[in-house]
Amino acid sequence: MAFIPHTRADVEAMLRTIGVARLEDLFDEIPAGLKIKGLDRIPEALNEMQVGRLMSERARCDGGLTSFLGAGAYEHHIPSAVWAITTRGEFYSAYTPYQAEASQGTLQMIYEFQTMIARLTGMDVSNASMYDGASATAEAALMAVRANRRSRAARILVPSTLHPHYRRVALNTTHNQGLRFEEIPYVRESGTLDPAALESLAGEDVTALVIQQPNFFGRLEDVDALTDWAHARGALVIAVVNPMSLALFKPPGRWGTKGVDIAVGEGQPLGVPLSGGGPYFGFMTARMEHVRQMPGRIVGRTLDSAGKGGFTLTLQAREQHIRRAKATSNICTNQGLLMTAATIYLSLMGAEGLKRTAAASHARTRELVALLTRIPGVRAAFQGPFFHECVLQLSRPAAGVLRSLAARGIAGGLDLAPYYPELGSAILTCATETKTTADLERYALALGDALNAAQAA
Amino acid sequence: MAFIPHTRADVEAMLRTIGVARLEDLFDEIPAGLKIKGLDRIPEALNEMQVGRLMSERARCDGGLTSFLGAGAYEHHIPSAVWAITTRGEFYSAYTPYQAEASQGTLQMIYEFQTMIARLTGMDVSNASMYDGASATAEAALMAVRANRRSRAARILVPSTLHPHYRRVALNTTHNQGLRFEEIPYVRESGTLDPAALESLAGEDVTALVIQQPNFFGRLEDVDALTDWAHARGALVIAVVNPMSLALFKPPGRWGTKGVDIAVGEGQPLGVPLSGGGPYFGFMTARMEHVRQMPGRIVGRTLDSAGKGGFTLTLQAREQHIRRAKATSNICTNQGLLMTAATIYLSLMGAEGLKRTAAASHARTRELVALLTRIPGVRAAFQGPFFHECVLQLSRPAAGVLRSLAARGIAGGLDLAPYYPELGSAILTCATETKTTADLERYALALGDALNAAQAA
Amino acid sequence: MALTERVIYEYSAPGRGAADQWPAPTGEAELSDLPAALRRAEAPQLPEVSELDVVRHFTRLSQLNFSIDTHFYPLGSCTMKYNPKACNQYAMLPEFLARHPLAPESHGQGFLACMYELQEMLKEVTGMQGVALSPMAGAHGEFAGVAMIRAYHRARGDDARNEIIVPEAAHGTNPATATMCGCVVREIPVDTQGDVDLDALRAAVGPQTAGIMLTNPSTLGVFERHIEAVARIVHDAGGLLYYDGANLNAILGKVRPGDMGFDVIHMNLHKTFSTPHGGGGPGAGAVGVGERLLPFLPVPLAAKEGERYRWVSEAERPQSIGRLSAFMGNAGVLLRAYIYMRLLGREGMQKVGEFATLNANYLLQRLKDAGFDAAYPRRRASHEFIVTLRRQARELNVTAMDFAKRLLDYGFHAPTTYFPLLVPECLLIEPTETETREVLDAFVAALSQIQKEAEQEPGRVTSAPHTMPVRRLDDVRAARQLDLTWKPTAPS
Amino acid sequence: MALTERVIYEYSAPGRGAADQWPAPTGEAELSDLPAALRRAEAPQLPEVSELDVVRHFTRLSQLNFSIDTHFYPLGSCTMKYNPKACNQYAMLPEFLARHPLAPESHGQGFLACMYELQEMLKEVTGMQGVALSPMAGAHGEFAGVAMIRAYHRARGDDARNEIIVPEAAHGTNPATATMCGCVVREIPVDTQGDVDLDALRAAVGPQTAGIMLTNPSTLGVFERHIEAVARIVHDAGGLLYYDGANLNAILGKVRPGDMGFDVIHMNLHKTFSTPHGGGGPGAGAVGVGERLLPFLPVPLAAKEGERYRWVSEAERPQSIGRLSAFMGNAGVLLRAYIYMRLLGREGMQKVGEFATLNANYLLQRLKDAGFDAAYPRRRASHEFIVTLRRQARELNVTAMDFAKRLLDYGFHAPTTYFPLLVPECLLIEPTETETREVLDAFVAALSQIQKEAEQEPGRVTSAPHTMPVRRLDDVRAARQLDLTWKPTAPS
Ligand SMILES: Cc1ncc(COP(=O)(O)O)c(C=O)c1O
Ligand SMILES: Cc1ncc(COP(=O)(O)O)c(C=O)c1O
Repeated sequence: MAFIPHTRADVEAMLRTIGVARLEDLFDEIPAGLKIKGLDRIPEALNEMQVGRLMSERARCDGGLTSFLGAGAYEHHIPSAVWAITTRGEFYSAYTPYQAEASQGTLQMIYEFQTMIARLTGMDVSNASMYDGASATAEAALMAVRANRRSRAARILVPSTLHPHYRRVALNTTHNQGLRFEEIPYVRESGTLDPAALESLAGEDVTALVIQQPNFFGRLEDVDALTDWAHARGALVIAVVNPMSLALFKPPGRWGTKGVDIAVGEGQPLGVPLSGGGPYFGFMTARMEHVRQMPGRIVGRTLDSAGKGGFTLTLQAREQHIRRAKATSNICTNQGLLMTAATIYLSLMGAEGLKRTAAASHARTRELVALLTRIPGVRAAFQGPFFHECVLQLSRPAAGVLRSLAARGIAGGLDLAPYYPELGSAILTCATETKTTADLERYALALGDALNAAQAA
Repeated sequence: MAFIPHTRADVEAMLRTIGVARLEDLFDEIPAGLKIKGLDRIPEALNEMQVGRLMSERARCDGGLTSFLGAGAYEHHIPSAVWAITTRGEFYSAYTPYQAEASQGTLQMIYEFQTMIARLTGMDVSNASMYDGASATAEAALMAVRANRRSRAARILVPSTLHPHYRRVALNTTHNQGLRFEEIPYVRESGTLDPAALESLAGEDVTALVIQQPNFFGRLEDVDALTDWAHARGALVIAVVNPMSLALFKPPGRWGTKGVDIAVGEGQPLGVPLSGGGPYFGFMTARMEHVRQMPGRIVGRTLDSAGKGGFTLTLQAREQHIRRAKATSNICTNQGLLMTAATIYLSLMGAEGLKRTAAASHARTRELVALLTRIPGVRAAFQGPFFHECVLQLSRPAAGVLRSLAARGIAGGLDLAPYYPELGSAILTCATETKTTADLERYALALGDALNAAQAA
Repeated sequence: MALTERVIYEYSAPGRGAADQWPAPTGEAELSDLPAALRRAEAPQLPEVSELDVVRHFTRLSQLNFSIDTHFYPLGSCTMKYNPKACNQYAMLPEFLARHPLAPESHGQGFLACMYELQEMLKEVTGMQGVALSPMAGAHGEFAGVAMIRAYHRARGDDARNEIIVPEAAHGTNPATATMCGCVVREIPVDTQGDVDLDALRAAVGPQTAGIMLTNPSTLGVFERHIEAVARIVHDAGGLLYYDGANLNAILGKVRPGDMGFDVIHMNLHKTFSTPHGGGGPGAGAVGVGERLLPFLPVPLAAKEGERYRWVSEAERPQSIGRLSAFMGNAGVLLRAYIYMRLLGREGMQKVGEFATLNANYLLQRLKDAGFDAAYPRRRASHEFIVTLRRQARELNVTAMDFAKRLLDYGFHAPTTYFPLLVPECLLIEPTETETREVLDAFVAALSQIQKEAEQEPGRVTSAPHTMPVRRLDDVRAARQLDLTWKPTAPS
Repeated sequence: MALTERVIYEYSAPGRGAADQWPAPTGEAELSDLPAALRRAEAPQLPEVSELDVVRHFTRLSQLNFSIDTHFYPLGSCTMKYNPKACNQYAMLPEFLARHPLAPESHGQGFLACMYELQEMLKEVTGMQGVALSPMAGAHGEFAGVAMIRAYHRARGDDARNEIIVPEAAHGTNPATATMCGCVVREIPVDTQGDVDLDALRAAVGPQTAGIMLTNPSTLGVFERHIEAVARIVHDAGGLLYYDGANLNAILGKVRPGDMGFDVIHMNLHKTFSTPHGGGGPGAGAVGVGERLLPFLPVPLAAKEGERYRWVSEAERPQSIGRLSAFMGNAGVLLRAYIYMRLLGREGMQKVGEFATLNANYLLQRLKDAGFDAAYPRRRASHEFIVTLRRQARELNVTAMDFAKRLLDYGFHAPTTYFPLLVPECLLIEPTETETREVLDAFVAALSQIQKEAEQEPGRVTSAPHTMPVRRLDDVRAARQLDLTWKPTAPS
């Protein structure tokens, strides 16, 4: 067990070399009173066959749902090639590429990743990933505070239509450093940021404005006007974007007159399975002028001693292992393997495949919304276009409706009550290119039944 | 679609280089009347996502059985490492190692495979696999005819307890070359080859005797006596063995005074999934003196021009691509990837793991047989020890009983009626190390119910 | 980067092992029923190594291979094209892997549906009337085919027909198969343009003719233009036509063996339908037949009745040549081929033939332009073509083998060499449709560069390869000093 | 064998692509609702390549890496041990992969059961009272830990405690984390034997002390012998003790941070519990806490009620430091750690610590015998140890960096170099328990050989590596002439 290759003879010979009699002697510097005898509450070892059976049974408990959940994690087709290659031992079991000459595979992959993400967002530079979209947003806020030397307020404006979990994570991550987040409300009819609320802050010291596009409700913000508004007031702009949407929508590098300063987002839609919430990866891009304020690893191309091109970690003076307490962040291990998957995914999809996926997802969701809003007691919560995700208002309490859908094998969407109680009974629903018309119809049928049953009860 | 990378510009430039106007012109040597317009009865293309969904639905139809089937294909635990490595592109997508210098990975793997199989069977040499156990048996018969220069009869004695499908395949494969197979009956009480029947052939020209150990019924033959009997009469001996059993049982190389001449078998138990019947692999081993009569590929170690060791295909003068009509066989493509899996499997299991697996499988089957034969209407068909597989006699027709077991998610065993009508209602049942006591009890419960129901009906 | 790897046994130490993979030991009591005389005295000599040892060893070994996934691999007659990862992923769904071959039909409807539809698609693609899937490689399909031909003649009481005609360029499996089926092989020549010599064929046929084995396009990389005449001559003589499907990729969606007059065909699903070659298999050699041979198809066969799928019983097929494998042939390979065909669809199939042909003709033209000699310069290439280096061998003493080995240094797998045997110093080159023009251009550049080396420093070529894990290997020594299994004392 | 690979963009051609992976195009009408002003004007510049191009490119790239699966990788502090294939296979079962993080609990009982049991097992292993799984790497766990320390002091109205003490040898993430949490860092020295300087510690603590961050065994590869005194001093001063779990592998099953007096701990599941490093992640930095910090644990947390599992709601945890990730942290990594722990079981856990320590002490002794200088020659190694090449640097002008690069040529990944910073020219060497004695011996032989080279032909060492895909890279140029994304005109 424990994957230990030592034979009895090995152990004896090794102890002899060391000059001790027993394994236990190697722990003689540990105060005797601290040593434990064993770990009684850990179960006995299973062999791989037993573990395999256990896990297969566990997995079976979790199957059988057709999911219309989005809300920051999206079910897209993942080409078989993506994970067949990502899980190759040479990618899977390597460390961070500290020895560049022995890690050119990972390094070149990251350089390609940085390029693709920069092109997708229309930004100058990308780092080599953050933990997830939420933590990338938090780090972007910290970065903005460092980068905006004109502002002393450490004050970040955040629309209340930014993913609620992102808002929490950003706050939880930065409040000890004194950052202040101020929520900008949304307009009840449109589900988009309220410009009037912004305007009321016009003369004040604002460090940065966060803009999520599409926003948490799937609605589209007026990103050009917002970006220009912030820039005109000396604030930086942090875009939070779904990378899949960028196949169709204007990239943050082109928002407003100058483009945003930092763009981040959740990379999961790019070839990463839903997998119960992770591992995903956050991406972070910026204008070149801010590169030295960026957290995380960055790979650059250089030359070797023979003049041949090669890749290496660069600008390490920003990082904790060099700069320690003065580093741009404490991040060390990032989400390397997920970057690998995304790089392969983007290579397979290209601009055309990505566009088709985004478009098909959007078309599917429109089809679904049209079907569902035909049901009495269901209507769209907001006016105006959305992207591949939509808030529906229900005539009965969402929690019960979703429960009865789940009993029929359908995850109908996210109950918004805990997040936006002012919306009453509302769910956030999403279809992607993975759904067939039959799936949508099955949902519509079940929802009709669920609302009827709720009425009858 | 079709994985074709050509851009429109590529096509134009390439046609220009060739000097034709249209793709169609490349087919101008084909008589016009033969050309077709299209393949109407082929469905339209699906993209990978659609195929994935289709196949997942198809797979789901086939799941949900706890299987007690054996009869030549056995469910054993397969370590994750086996297929994680076997499906690496460098093994998976390489051709037969014709260019040895660019195929050392595959060649060395085969050399290791040959070594392991030779050691397991106790024979001198192994080839690099045959299609499956049945075809290996057929080829062994042909090889024996070539190798036994003293015999002119091309007459092979085959016990009727050799796997019925193997007997068919051997016959179907060799009858055009004039081989004659003569079936030796078994003793009704013991389920083993009838020595009296053999004795009646004592003075005749017999080319080879086939011995399966354990035999199709899971029963153990007196291999030493049978081997010596054949050798004493100038016949060669062909062993057909389950490689898993060789962890416990005397290897064919040690049967009788001299050991057998050729040993073959089905390699599936060594890390190959059941997979609906294939791909599996046949293995074939022999005494060194017969190596030039062997069919199939063989790898040898040699030196390169700098004196360094390396591996290459050898003794190719036996093979069809050199010897053509005079080759030892027409086999060309064999079961390379399955050999890879088996070599990894054997490396992980070693002698100890293999022995434990064989022993656990056997113990499980004994436990099962004990449980089942406690049910009224169930008894063991034969007296004497078996290995990990046993024939049970049922008081009700097997087909109906198995059907009702299947309805409860249990594949109870193989109905022997089509193969051995003389046994009445009998099934061949097998448990391996993969079965838990709970599985066995579930089977016993269901069988009891099925027999009761049949009685009631 | 690691260019040598020890034999796995050399990592072994007594008592080491991947214990995690082993069941708990069984008490000797539980084995007490097994007769001592039949038990093994000594444990077999297998490696005793840790799981990490195993993973590391075989991962490193794998890196010593060229493969489609890493290199252009233009091995003629072998159709080394991209093996889609999806085919592997979906054929390896846990339920498919767990299905026992003798499991009840009730729990095999998914698999049976795939098999049935695969049979139907292969019929359409080949223009045949029936298809059986179980042969496990091309040569096994050939065996089934010739066995059916023999069964057919025999069923008509025509017992004397035991001669199989093959053109001299045929693949070795063709004559070998004929022998396996107890037939006599009769070779006939091809003419200077690569077509079958019709006069020789006419002279060869007779009441002893069981049939002819051909592939079209032929192994010379050209389409047999007289195919209709060939069919007529053989049929008129009472023989049947066998189609070796190794070259089907060339004509997929363009012309069908059934329409050319062939009575029976095998398909290398591991070529045209892109199932992996796996370093030497598994393949799948499905066979298709015309009307006359339908009753003789081997079993198993999948059938559909209403909405249910089932296996055809042997009793329903009394004239069948019977079972050729223990179970269902290379079932998992068949699933891969099925998935591939569904991905291609009718549009894709047609493109395969077209673009395989385009790539071959382009590459041929570029090589001719670069000064290489085509074996049949006035013919169109099919999906492959032959370059002969006879001139180089004669003038520079640099052979096809030398070119092949030197290509490895340039990062290309070599084409097929010295086959077909009748073209001296030949390279049989098959680029397949999945390679880009850029790759073909780079290949031309490499061959041209080697040509230059052959002229200027031939030693570099004749001593190649220089950058592989080993230098050129001594095949003679391998065959003379047989070292076929590892021994503790073997030189390392 | 291929040592260079172009950038993927260089394979691109307009209109090429893996169309098989794309949905059918959507009509513009179906997108008509999207405002034109928000639409993208030009397609993003992404590669246009075939599926084979992609597979081949990334397969070849992968081969340019060293990894556990191919090489001994004794990177100190990183615990590069075998990542069992089973952990990956079973964490990637289709149902787990398909599960949406917001899916109803009714369809997540399998996953929740694993998370709950993982929490319980980690409590037992560390001796802590509560565990939260969501932090996504070691540094993220550190953040959670220090944030809890701050929340604790704040909850008691002790707002002034904002100083975090770290020994000078600490990993860079420790001080960086303190800063992230708005704390001030106070470094304290270690004594000549590698233990914390207790006088300095006493001098450092005070009413401003929030806590101390330590790992034990320390980053110097030795067990902190005064740990009980350290705990007393810090606790007496009102501070808390934070345990950096990167070195947990050394003491697994032998001694527990909770028993040493630590109040909070993060665990690098990607070290001790062998989830893969993935070329830089994902990791998982689960945190454990003692009694006092229980209320502050971050969410999500898994709970069990009767036979059902559920998520603990934020409302139930009013003092929690809250959510630190969008969903459930690196859920799939947690599954892998869970599987690994079940495979190890209680017996296996204990062995890990023992054999990691055995390998380290053996390797240390062998290197000492071979003439290398240990940084702490009179101390036991823990799971790792430090060799200093100060002498070689001074006498031969051959540095730790040179030795490290030259090791690559010998087929070994280099140990960690130049960390911890206080030991000059250091190699921090961690062999882990999954390597064989033979590998350790070979590593000693390689280092000895390099030592010989350093003496006899130092140029070979200082210009290493010689056999890697690239020679030594110019890091200064990389930072000065920033080339961070590919451009069509970039030098290739
Ligand atoms: C022309 C031809 N015929 C027959 C075969 C034999 O096919 P297999 O190797 O699948 O048995 C091949 C394959 O090499 C071939 O190229
Ligand atoms: C001692 C120590 N602490 C903390 C960390 C940070 O862990 P991670 O890289 O997972 O963020 C590391 C890992 O490098 C480490 O070695």
